Amino acid sequence: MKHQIVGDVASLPDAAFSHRTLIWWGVLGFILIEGTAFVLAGGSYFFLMNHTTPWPPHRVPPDLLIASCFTALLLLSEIPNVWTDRVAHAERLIPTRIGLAVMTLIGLALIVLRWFEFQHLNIKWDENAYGSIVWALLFLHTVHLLTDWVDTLVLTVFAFIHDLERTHYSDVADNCLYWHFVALAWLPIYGLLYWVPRMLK
Amino acid sequence: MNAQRATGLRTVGAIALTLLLAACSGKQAALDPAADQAATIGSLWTLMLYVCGFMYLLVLIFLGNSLWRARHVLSAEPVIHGSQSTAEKPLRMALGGWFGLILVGLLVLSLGSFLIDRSLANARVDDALKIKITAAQWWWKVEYDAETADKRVVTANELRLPVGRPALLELQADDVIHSFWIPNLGGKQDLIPGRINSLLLTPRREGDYRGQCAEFCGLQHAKMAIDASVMKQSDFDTWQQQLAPAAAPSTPEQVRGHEIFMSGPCIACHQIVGTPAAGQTGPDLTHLASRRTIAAGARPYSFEALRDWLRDPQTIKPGNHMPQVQLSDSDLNALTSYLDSLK
Amino acid sequence: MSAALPREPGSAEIAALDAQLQRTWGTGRGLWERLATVDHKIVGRRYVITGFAFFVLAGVLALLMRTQLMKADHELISPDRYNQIFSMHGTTMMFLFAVPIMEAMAVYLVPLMCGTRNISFPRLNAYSYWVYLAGGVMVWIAFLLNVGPETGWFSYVPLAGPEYSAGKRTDFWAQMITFTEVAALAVAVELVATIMKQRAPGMTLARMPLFLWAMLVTSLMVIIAMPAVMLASSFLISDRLIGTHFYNPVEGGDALLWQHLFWFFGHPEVYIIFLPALGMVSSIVITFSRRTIFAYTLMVLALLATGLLAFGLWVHHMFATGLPRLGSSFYTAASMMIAIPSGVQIFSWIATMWDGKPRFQSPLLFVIGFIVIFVLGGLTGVMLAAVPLDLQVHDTYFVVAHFHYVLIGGAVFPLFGAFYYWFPKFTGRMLSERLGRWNFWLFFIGFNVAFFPMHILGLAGMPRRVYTYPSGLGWESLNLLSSLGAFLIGVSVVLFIINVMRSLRVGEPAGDNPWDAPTLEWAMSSPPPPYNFMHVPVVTGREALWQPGPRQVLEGLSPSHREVLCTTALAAEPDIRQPSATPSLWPLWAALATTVWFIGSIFDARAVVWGAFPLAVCLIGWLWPTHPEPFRERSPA
Amino acid sequence: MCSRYLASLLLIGCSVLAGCEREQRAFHDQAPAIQSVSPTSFRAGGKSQPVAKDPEADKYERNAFHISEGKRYYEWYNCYSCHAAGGGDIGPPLMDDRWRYGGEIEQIYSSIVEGRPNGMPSFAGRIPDQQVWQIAAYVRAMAGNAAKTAVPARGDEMKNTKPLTQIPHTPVRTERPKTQR
Repeated sequence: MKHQIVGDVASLPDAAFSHRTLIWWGVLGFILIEGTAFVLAGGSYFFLMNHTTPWPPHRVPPDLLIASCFTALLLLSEIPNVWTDRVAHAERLIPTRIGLAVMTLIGLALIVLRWFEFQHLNIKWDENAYGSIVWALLFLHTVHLLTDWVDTLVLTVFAFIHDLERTHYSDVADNCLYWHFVALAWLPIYGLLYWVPRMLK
Repeated sequence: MNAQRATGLRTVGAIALTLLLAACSGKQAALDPAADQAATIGSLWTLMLYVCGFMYLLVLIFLGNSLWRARHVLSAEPVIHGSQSTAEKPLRMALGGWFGLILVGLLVLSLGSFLIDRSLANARVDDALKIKITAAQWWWKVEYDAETADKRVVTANELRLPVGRPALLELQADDVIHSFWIPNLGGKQDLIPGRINSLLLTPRREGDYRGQCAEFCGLQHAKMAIDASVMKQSDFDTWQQQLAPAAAPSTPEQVRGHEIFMSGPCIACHQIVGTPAAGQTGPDLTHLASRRTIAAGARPYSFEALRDWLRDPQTIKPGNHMPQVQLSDSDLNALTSYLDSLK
Repeated sequence: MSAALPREPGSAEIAALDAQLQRTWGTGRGLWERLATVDHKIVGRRYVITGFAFFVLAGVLALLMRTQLMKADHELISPDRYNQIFSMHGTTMMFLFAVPIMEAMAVYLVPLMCGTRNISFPRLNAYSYWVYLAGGVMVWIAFLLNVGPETGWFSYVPLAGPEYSAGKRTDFWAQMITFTEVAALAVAVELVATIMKQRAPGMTLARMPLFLWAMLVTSLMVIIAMPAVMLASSFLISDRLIGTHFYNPVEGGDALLWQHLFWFFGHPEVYIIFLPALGMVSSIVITFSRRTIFAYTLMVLALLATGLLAFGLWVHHMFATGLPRLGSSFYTAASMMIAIPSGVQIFSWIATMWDGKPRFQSPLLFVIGFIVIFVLGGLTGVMLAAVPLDLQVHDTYFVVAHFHYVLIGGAVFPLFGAFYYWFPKFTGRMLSERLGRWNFWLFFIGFNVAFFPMHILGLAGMPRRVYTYPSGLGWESLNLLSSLGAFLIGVSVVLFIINVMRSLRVGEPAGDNPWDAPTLEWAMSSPPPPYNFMHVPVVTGREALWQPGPRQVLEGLSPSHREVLCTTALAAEPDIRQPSATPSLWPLWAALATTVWFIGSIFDARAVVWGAFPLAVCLIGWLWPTHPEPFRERSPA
Repeated sequence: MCSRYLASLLLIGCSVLAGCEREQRAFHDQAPAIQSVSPTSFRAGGKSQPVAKDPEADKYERNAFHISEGKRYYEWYNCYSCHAAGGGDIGPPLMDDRWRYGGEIEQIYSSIVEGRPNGMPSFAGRIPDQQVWQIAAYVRAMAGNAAKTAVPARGDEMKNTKPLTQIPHTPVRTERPKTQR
């Protein structure tokens, strides 16, 4: 069979942002997977809740203060996150470095807060099914917090020791996308763990 | 030659018929209904069989036809657009028809299923006989509820029902999930720890039937059967009344067996009403000898089978919770004859 | 690159380009290079062979079970061992054979069909294989050492809970789930990205081969369904290991939560196995009928509808649990509705053959066998969807017959057809047609002899998962017949293995496109060169290779660095060039770290924390951003 | 690489091999016949004479199936009524590491079979031998002394104690007689 060369792709760019790149689709895939896991874990929470009155069985919902601080900080972190995303798209080295560093620090603060949040759930995982599902939801979210924080940390280190190319800026933008997911996924879990028991009272 | 072939054919036919009949008769067969519930489901089965059989036939005819057509077609240039083919249009119309047929078929079937389900759910339960069935690894505890205490009967691995009277079974499990199923009487229902399910059976034909656990429940899931008997109301009443205390041992051999039972580990788990034996974790033995089988259907009841069982339960039903108790042969015989007297 | 376009490349130019691309994309023969390879064809081949090995192992277990059930009160296998055997049979077939081998075929074929040089995330792909291998080997070693799963492939709690499943048996099962699901999810993400972004220019959505559509829908289903079983098995293992109470009824847990989560995955799972097979069937039917598929658009819609409906009917596995009956009727309707897209597809295949010019070679034989068997299985499926009837036949041999008709008929027959069809492409040699016919007829007859009687057995009251049965219930002769059929299947599979072994050595050379098939994987030599396509193919119609005129291609991808072309998601217009990952040992190390992590956590819950550190190190090593300099320098072609 | 791969496989293999015995389901009575340890050889106050370990008895406390069966029989034979779920009630607690009559499995076996002063009845002839061994193995497990890998994390009954794996592991063997004469 004869081949006929009808065009040349060499002039196409070799890096781009968002949905034009493969990585973005990969990140999207994993967001979808983890989002499904969150939805199902939330469903399990309601399923177990239907079997037990009162809810929580020992009538003491988790403490609000630290979790609310955590939520507020997480929401505020969206400001530097959006900004980092923007400067990464503009491929500006110094602001990107600053943005990454700020995000790393905020992530660290959130992890510390999360540590205390676990201490203020007022229940242990092995006390009853309520305790189990509460710990499971918080644990699940913590895993995402940690993985994204490690990713941010690696990118930050890399950004400070190398010049960045467009493909790296694209990585930074994808990391910002994932952070959106971590933040967004938290809100329903926050509602579920902290407000649903209070509303049932 | 011809005669031979005819005989061969007849044999094959006979075998096929036996095989098919296996499903349609027997004491554990879904298509040999002895109760309203099984009969209703049986009629749904018939409807399904006809509708689905017809659809299957259509597919086979179409497939066969397409293969038959292909006999004399020679390889040629491939068809890359459907519009190149003159058959495209009639095929589209046929597809439309097929689509419609499937829709109608499914509508008929789901409607049939829905109506039958409703009729099963709405059956009359007011004067029903109430029976509580508790499943455990690997036997069934059966308790008849009644207004008066003397009519409250506890038994194991057997279910006796008066013909014509609905029986409402309350189903529970203590350990893992089991499923109660007597095919001749009706569909199955799971017994789930932490939940109570119910099942209504309205037996219409006297006879002996057999049921079996239908949800995998561990080592001896295979040997967890229950014997069901549908009997005349009068027979049922007699049975229910004669149940209260166990027969007292009459021969010296039986008396010795009674002593062995009461002084050994047996009483920790088993109950014999009217004696000090009041264990609750194993099956009630008050009328053990009147049952058709032992060890939840593991063996048909007989003196010898019972003795084998007592000698070594772990060979007959490995993993079950009846321990092996070391007894001399004469003690074993005495114990067996005592238990054999519990009619 | 001064020559005016369009032009035809000269043979000297082709030879030079081939040499250079071989250097860039080739995998050396050394051990380390083999372990580090990220070539989707090599990984895919390993995946297929491993999956097939698990198929054979699980088949041996099936023969053991059939030997035990050959006669009443047979005491060949103890109940404890039998329970492990049937649990391993189901677990291996579902988690280690069916899903992985379908994804494996896709790992090999999808990039070729898309017209690209490698899968979207080659290292993730390699990692996925190693993790899958580790999970499968782990559970089989456990089984051989008497620590095999004992509570069925469905592991219902409380039977699988800490109280009733002593020891580590169920823990191994639960971690095997985690292994295989990690692998399956990784492949699903790769496939979605490959199909969305790496299709050849011109391969718009409307020109995608049905196999690609099937894999796209399947991958999306994997992404939605598999998290459910991972969540369920994580709950289970934490109940068993750290004392949580998700499934403990006395502390507010619920045994039915397991069933809901499991079947939310378990039912789509069947379609995850089945949809790729539909794609294979479509490919074979088109090629061997020499006709484009009848009603392409409807076929695509049917795939999408099946994928959607599959998530709406998990409850029909739970009719006997005593759920509200009116709700159940909804699931009856939903379950029956899935017959509509299946019916449309069956019609379209037969119509394509009816109007085409079919050649009856082994692949098509298996497809015809598929139609005959699968339709019967589908119809018994409609019966099972009806609540009242289901209450009679649920958990009996009727169901065993039903799902073997659906899964062997619906997935294994197409898979064998696919082996015969694509074997020439994988190896460059044809399989023997004569042995192929023997293989088919023995399988077809053996299958029906083995499984048709089970319908009757189920109606005659024989429940599933029993290690023995008493005589006198009329089950003996049918069981004997069924066992004989099972051995016939065994013989047929042995014939297939002989056929493969023979062909690998003395098979007839296949050439590029022995079947004159229309899809892009047949455009290069067989077996394909490491770089797949010398130039980027341009697709001008649905049946790419059947289009008249010379094949159009694009040049300009780097010959000296691994580079693939990304096109736009819908219209498939050339968009950007993307680097493709180079070989690396990090995926292997990461998989080993994952293995230590998962197995460690079976024995000590603290491993969940410390086990994550080695994995994190491996992942950082793997994903450390590469310096982009190399692929910016363009070497003149 | 090859050797490292082999080594890790070997390691996994060995650890699972050890699990083999732990997973055996022995249904038939293989109860070890031990020399009965007479109650007079004990003095109240937790000090026990060292017991010759019986390898057959040892198998019971390593075996997951026996421990899980023991848990079942612990309930069925109503050990609960005095010892509760191990925390102790009328009878002494079984989850701590203080033993009046010795904490080795052979000693627990003897205590069940022979009975002990102040209320512990003799179960000789009341509980079949193998089940006594299984119960003894479970009692060992409650105190965190059986192989941890063989013990379930929790039971499905009402919980009034911490799950077994949460209890710090203090082997009884550290308790040795202070003086030897």
